[in-house]
Parts: sequence; C-alpha cells; structure tokens
Amino acid sequence: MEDKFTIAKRIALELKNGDLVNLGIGIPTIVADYIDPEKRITLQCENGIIGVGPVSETISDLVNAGGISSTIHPGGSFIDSAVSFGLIRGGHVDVTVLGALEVDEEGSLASWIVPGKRVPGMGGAMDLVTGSKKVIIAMSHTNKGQPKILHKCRLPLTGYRKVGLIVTEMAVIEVKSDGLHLVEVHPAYSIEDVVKATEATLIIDHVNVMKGVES
Amino acid sequence: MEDKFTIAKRIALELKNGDLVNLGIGIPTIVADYIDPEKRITLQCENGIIGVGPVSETISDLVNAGGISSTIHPGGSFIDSAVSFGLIRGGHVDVTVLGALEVDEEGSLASWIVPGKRVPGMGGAMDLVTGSKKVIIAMSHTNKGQPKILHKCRLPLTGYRKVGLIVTEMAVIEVKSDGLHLVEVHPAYSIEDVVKATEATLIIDHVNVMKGVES
Amino acid sequence: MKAFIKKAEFKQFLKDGITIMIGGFLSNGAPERLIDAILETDVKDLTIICNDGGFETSGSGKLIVAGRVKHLIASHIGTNPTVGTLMQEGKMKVTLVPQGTLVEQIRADGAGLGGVLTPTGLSTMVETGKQIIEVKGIRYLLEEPLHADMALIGGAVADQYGNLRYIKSMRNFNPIMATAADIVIVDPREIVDTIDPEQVITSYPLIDYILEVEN
Amino acid sequence: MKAFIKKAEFKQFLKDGITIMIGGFLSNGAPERLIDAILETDVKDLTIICNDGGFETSGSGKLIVAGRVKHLIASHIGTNPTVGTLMQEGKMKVTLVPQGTLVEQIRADGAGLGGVLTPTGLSTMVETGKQIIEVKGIRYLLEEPLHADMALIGGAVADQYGNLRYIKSMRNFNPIMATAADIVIVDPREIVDTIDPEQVITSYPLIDYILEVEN
Repeated sequence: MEDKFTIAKRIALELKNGDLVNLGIGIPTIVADYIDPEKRITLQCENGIIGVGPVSETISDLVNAGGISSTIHPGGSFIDSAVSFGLIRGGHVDVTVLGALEVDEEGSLASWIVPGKRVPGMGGAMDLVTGSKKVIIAMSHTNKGQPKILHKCRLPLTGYRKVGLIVTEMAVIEVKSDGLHLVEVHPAYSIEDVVKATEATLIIDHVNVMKGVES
Repeated sequence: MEDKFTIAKRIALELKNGDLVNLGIGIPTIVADYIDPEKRITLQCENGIIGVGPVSETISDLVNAGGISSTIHPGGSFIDSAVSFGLIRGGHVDVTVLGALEVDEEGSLASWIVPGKRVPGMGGAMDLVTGSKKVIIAMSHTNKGQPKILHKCRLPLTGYRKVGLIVTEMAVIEVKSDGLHLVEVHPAYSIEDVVKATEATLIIDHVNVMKGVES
Repeated sequence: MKAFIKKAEFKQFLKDGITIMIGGFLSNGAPERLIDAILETDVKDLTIICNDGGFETSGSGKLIVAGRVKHLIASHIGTNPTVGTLMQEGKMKVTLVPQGTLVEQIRADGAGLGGVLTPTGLSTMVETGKQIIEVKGIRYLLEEPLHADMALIGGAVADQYGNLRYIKSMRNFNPIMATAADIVIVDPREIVDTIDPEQVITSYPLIDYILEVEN
Repeated sequence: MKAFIKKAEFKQFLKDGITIMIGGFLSNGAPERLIDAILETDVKDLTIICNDGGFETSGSGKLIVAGRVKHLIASHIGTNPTVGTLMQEGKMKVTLVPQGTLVEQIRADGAGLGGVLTPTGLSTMVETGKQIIEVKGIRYLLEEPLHADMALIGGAVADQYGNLRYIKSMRNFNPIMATAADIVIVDPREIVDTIDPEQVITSYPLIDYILEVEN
C-alpha cells in the first residue's frame, strides 16, 4: 500500500515553519517522516509531550499518544494532561492531522464509534478538532469501495463543522463555507474517478495535480 | 500592645498536627511564632509557596503574600497562582486565619473595602474564606471603642456565612448555626465587658478562661 | 502526607463499590503495584475513572479483566478488547468522555469549581443531558466536576516529605487526580530524600499515603 | 518561540489602548525591563491585567504612576496609594476581582474554556451583573475568560528554545498569563542553554519573544 505514504507526504507540505502539530495514530503518524527538515515543526502528543521524536526500539517510560515507546527532541518538555488539553482546546495547536470514518459537506467528521460494532472512544480527538487552528483529515478515499466523503455523516460525530482539509490517496479537498472544493487530484486518477468515489457534492473549478507526487 | 500576641497565641492552639494553614497579613502572621514545634503545621502563601518559613532580613526573590522577603522550609515547594488557588478553593487548606473590619451573627465578614474611603481590594481573601475548611478571624474586639462584632455587617462582604471562630484580645467566639457562642473570656475582662463591647447577641452558656493565657 | 505504608495497610482502605481514580495513559504512569494489591483482595463493583481501559495485562485493564469494575469512566477503550465485550454483554457500564473534558472535570473538583464550560462535544452525542450555557453569544457545554473516594497515583519519584515529581510522559493525569479524591495514595518508582522546591509537581499536603518501595 | 529581541523591537509591538497582562505578585516576578521599555515610549490608555497595583516604584505601579493606565483589572491595590487617588479622581477605572477568580479567568481563556463556575464572591458585590448557574442544587458565579493583546512575563530562566522555568515565588501568575495573550514576551533573569524536559514550566510554543539579557 503506497497510498498511505502518498497521503502523509502531501500533508507534510501543509505544515509551516514554527507550527505546533498533533498527529493522530495511523496514517497521520507517518506524516512525521516527510516533514522538511528545514522547517522547525514541533510535534505535540496529547498525553503530555511537547517535541516528541521518533518511536524507539527499546521499551521506555516515554510513550507517545499511541502508547508506543518514543523519544523527545532537544528543547522538548513534559506536561500534564490538563496543560496538554489547555494547549489543544486553547488554540495553541496550529494543525491537527487525524483519521476519520466519515467526513461530510459541512466539514463534520465521525471517527470514534460505530454503534453496536466498534467503540474505541473519542480519546483526545473531540478536543483536538475543536481547538486546533486547522484540522486535516488523512484517510483512504473509500472503505471497501464505499464512499467515506458523504453529504452528511451517518455515524455519530466527533466534531461539527471542524475539518479544513481532506487528503486521500486520490485527492485533496478543501472545506469552505460553500462546500467541498476539489483542489488537487492524484495523477493516477481522473476528476471523474474522484467524483465517482465521493458521495458528497464536489465544487470543481481550479483543479491541480496533487503536490508532492513525483511523476 | 500585648493584645495581638494574646490573639496570635490563642489561635496557634487551634492548629492541628498535619494542617495546611494560610495566615493573612497583620495579626495572623504572628500566629506562626506561637505554633507548637511538636506539631507538623505547613504554612501556605497564596502567591505560591507551600511551607513558607520566617521572614528574611535580606531582600530575596522569595516573598510571602505580604510581599516581604521570606524563606522556605525543607520539603517546601513553589507553585503557580492557579494551582495555589486550586488548593485554596478546593478545600485543601485546613485553616485560614485573617483579619476583618466587621463580623456578624451569621458568620459573615467584611474586610476589603470601606466605600469612599479605603479600597485595598479583596486579594485572595474571598477565595480563602470560601474554600478553607475552617476560617478563624483574628482582630481587635473594637475599633476606637466601636464594636466590630455586629448583628449584621454594614460594609460590603468578603464572604457570606464563612467564619467559624472569632478570636479577639477579650474573647473567643464560636460561630454556630444558631448564632455566636461566647466560649472563652480573657481573665482581664468580665463577661459583661465582652457583651458591652459587642453589638451582636452572644449566646452564653459555658464560658471558660481563654486558653493559653498565663495568669 | 500522613505515612509511608505497605500493601497490607493499603488494602484496608478498600471497600466494595467505591470510586477510584487511576493515573496513567495507556498504562504509562499507572500505579501497577496498587492495582495488583486490589486484585489480591475480593473488592468488587468499583467505579474506575481513568483515561482509558488500559491493556488486558496492565493498568486499569487488569481490574476490568478480573471483573472488579461496575462502571468505567474513560476517554478511550480501544486497547482492551474485554471492555467492549463486557459493555456489549451489559456486565459493565462505560461512560465515554472526551479526554480534555475528563481531565478538566477532575481538575474542577480538585480546584473547588462547580464546573467548566467547554466547546468540546457540542453538536455531538456528548451533549446529551447536559446544560448548555451561552457566554457572549457562544454556546458551551457545562461539564460537572468528578470526584473519587480514592486516587491511585503512579509514575512518580517521591521524597521523604511526600512531594512528587513525575518521570517523563508518566505525568499525564496523575497530578490532576491527586487533587480530586478523599484519599490519595502513591505508588512511586523511587523515593529520594528531597526534591528541589522548584521541581515539585505535586506538593505533599495533597498526598495521604505512599507505598513503600522494596529493594 | 520566534526570536530573541532587543528593547527597541519590543517597543514596536506597543500601541495606545491595548490590553496587557503583567506577571508578578506585588512586583515579585514582574517583567521590570519590559515595563521600563513601555515608559520610554508615549504609549497610553492601557488596560492592565495584573494581580495588583504594584508599588509606586516597581511592577505595574510604575505605569499607573506615569498615567499610562486607563483601566486596571487586579485583586489588590493597597500597596500603591496612587491607584486609590486616580480611582477617586475618576482618572483610572479599577475592576477588583478575587485573586483566585482572576487567575482562573486567565487560565480559562488560555485553555479554550467559555468560563468557570466558582463559589467565590457569591452573596457579595462581586456577584453584580454576573450569571448565576446552579449545579446539583448549588449556586455558582459564572466567571468569563480574560484575554490580552500582550502578556509580559518575568521571574523566569529561559533556554535557547524559549522554554521557561521560574525562580522561587516569582512563578505566581506568569505561567498562566503566558497562555492567554496574542503576543507573549518574556523578560528573563537568565538565559541558559537548555532546561531539563521535566523541569520546564512554560513550553516554548507558548512564547513569542524573549528580551535579550545584557551582561
């Protein structure tokens, strides 16, 4: 599956010098591997780390928000959960990247419960989408062929009107007040492919080739 | 004025082993000098010190809540104002001792403003009387001959029904749900002296000699 | 701080049906020795407040797997499959709370606040049954304080006075939970002579008992 | 953290009429060099949020004496007689707030909360004009967040990354104010290479500028 690397690489381009960024588990975690080393980006983990580094082979007392042994960058610091979520809810986190089960035309997302089936819980996701300055969804465009970008989320919401950008292996979609704008398409797909794989109405005016994709 | 030492000495007897105590400025500060060294009492300063020690002759970066250079006891710690008032409002402070301009039959007190005259501000006093498990008032019984223990406070309140004990140079008065109980009288005064110097109605059943007074 | 204790003394504080806060994030910083001590008793019907359901072999997860938990209040339960199973079978009640809200509810109790107003969870299932308060035209959820009979604190280095600092990311919920329970008991990694007053994270007046560290 | 700056660069951020938070408690931990820099400009009509009115020759008091302050929001003004004089003459507005409420209002802004519910000030003048919210049958005052254009932080040791720890009792309001302003500027006592990740009190993403320390 090359797809997740395509998504992670594209999202890394969105991060700006000086940004404080929270990366969720799954595809978002891989974004770290593609960050331009020229940019000073600080990664935050909601369990209480500012400046978390790569995961570590050896088991340690320092774990990331996925519970995996990790490291801390020079200049990093440890904080408690109240301070951590103060930063998150207080708008001090510039970008949050997280996965989703569904996203819709209003920029709402669902990610924490499939009633009667799977209930992982919302963890820090509801606070992250509420408080972060920009929310980027990193996910596969479809799930077993079924669209995940919908007119309206069917699953219980994680956040109402919180998403700013959706990045999939097929496309980059910007959420604006008038709806979803298809702004970039991966060269392996046509605009029609994207439209077919999407239930939501896409606004299509200026579509570019997906940035960061070497042809 | 021996009076303030009488008051401080009597209040020191109220403190129990293990108590976390906040002493306001003025007479309350002197209570520290009379604490039984056998008791483990921790003094808290609302500006962010747990385990504050005696004031210091030399000017330092460590000041008490009166802004006076002070010291810290072994085992002490420095905290921020949010943590400090979390402790205070959260009921973690066992005893607060502070001065007052007026106290009344309901256990309300006034101490932070004389409208049109003197407006020092409430500082931490409103939080201290609201959150502490026990509030002890240390003050002179009268002000220029005028009673300070009233039927009802005339000045704007610092706290409504918060006081547990009033200690003056004349008497010790306990605040209960049915009113003010005169429980101890200083040997230099008679019960009648105390009643005359008090506007509030005093409930008088078992009156003892003021503890801690060497005759 | 009252005393250093052994496991046997800790067990005497336990009772069926009590509410226990357990520090740690996915077991990182969890008080494992205290959890093991609970498992050595017959105590049951516990309400557990913890960031997550831990793992089947660590953290709060061990109590859940052993059937000691009647009600779990947590933000995330995806790492312990038993939680989902017991929940579906109706054998354990689970209340899911956004992580930032959970820690703020605990802090509110410890800091004597009647609650906090948060935007997190608005227009989601989290809203259900809660007061919505408008401040300057913006809607917030009123989230009420969370209190426990007992808080079990891990991930710490303790000193002889009972002060704590925390090791790396093990800080997380621990210092906040130490403010919000009737009895606070610490399972430290290490006990040192003293901690620098500027480096103390939890001050000793908040701590009741510390489990001895055997060498 | 964006940059280490000189006084001249700091002055460019100043404008008539802005709201400035000033750390410190009775000038202990106040950013004196930044306050002096303001006095070197013509800036006026400031709203100052500070624990107190400082002294006539230190802390926020210097700005008040120089007539630069239009509105002071503080818990205590008794140590600076000029505050009372200007207030009586109608030349400066003063809003008095209980100290624990003040710090919690600042924290609420920094932590993205719509407000907090506190028992402090109930049945006193502090109640005036505020929403009263009932939680489980108990009444609380709704205290709204306080935000500033600029926060000036003192009493700190900074590292090259912009992390801060604080010296002794100079911590007080400083770390809380560092969360609640558009621009956060530090006047450190000392700049060191790095601060241990477990000893950082304010993490560098919260800081914008640090005033250089001249030797």
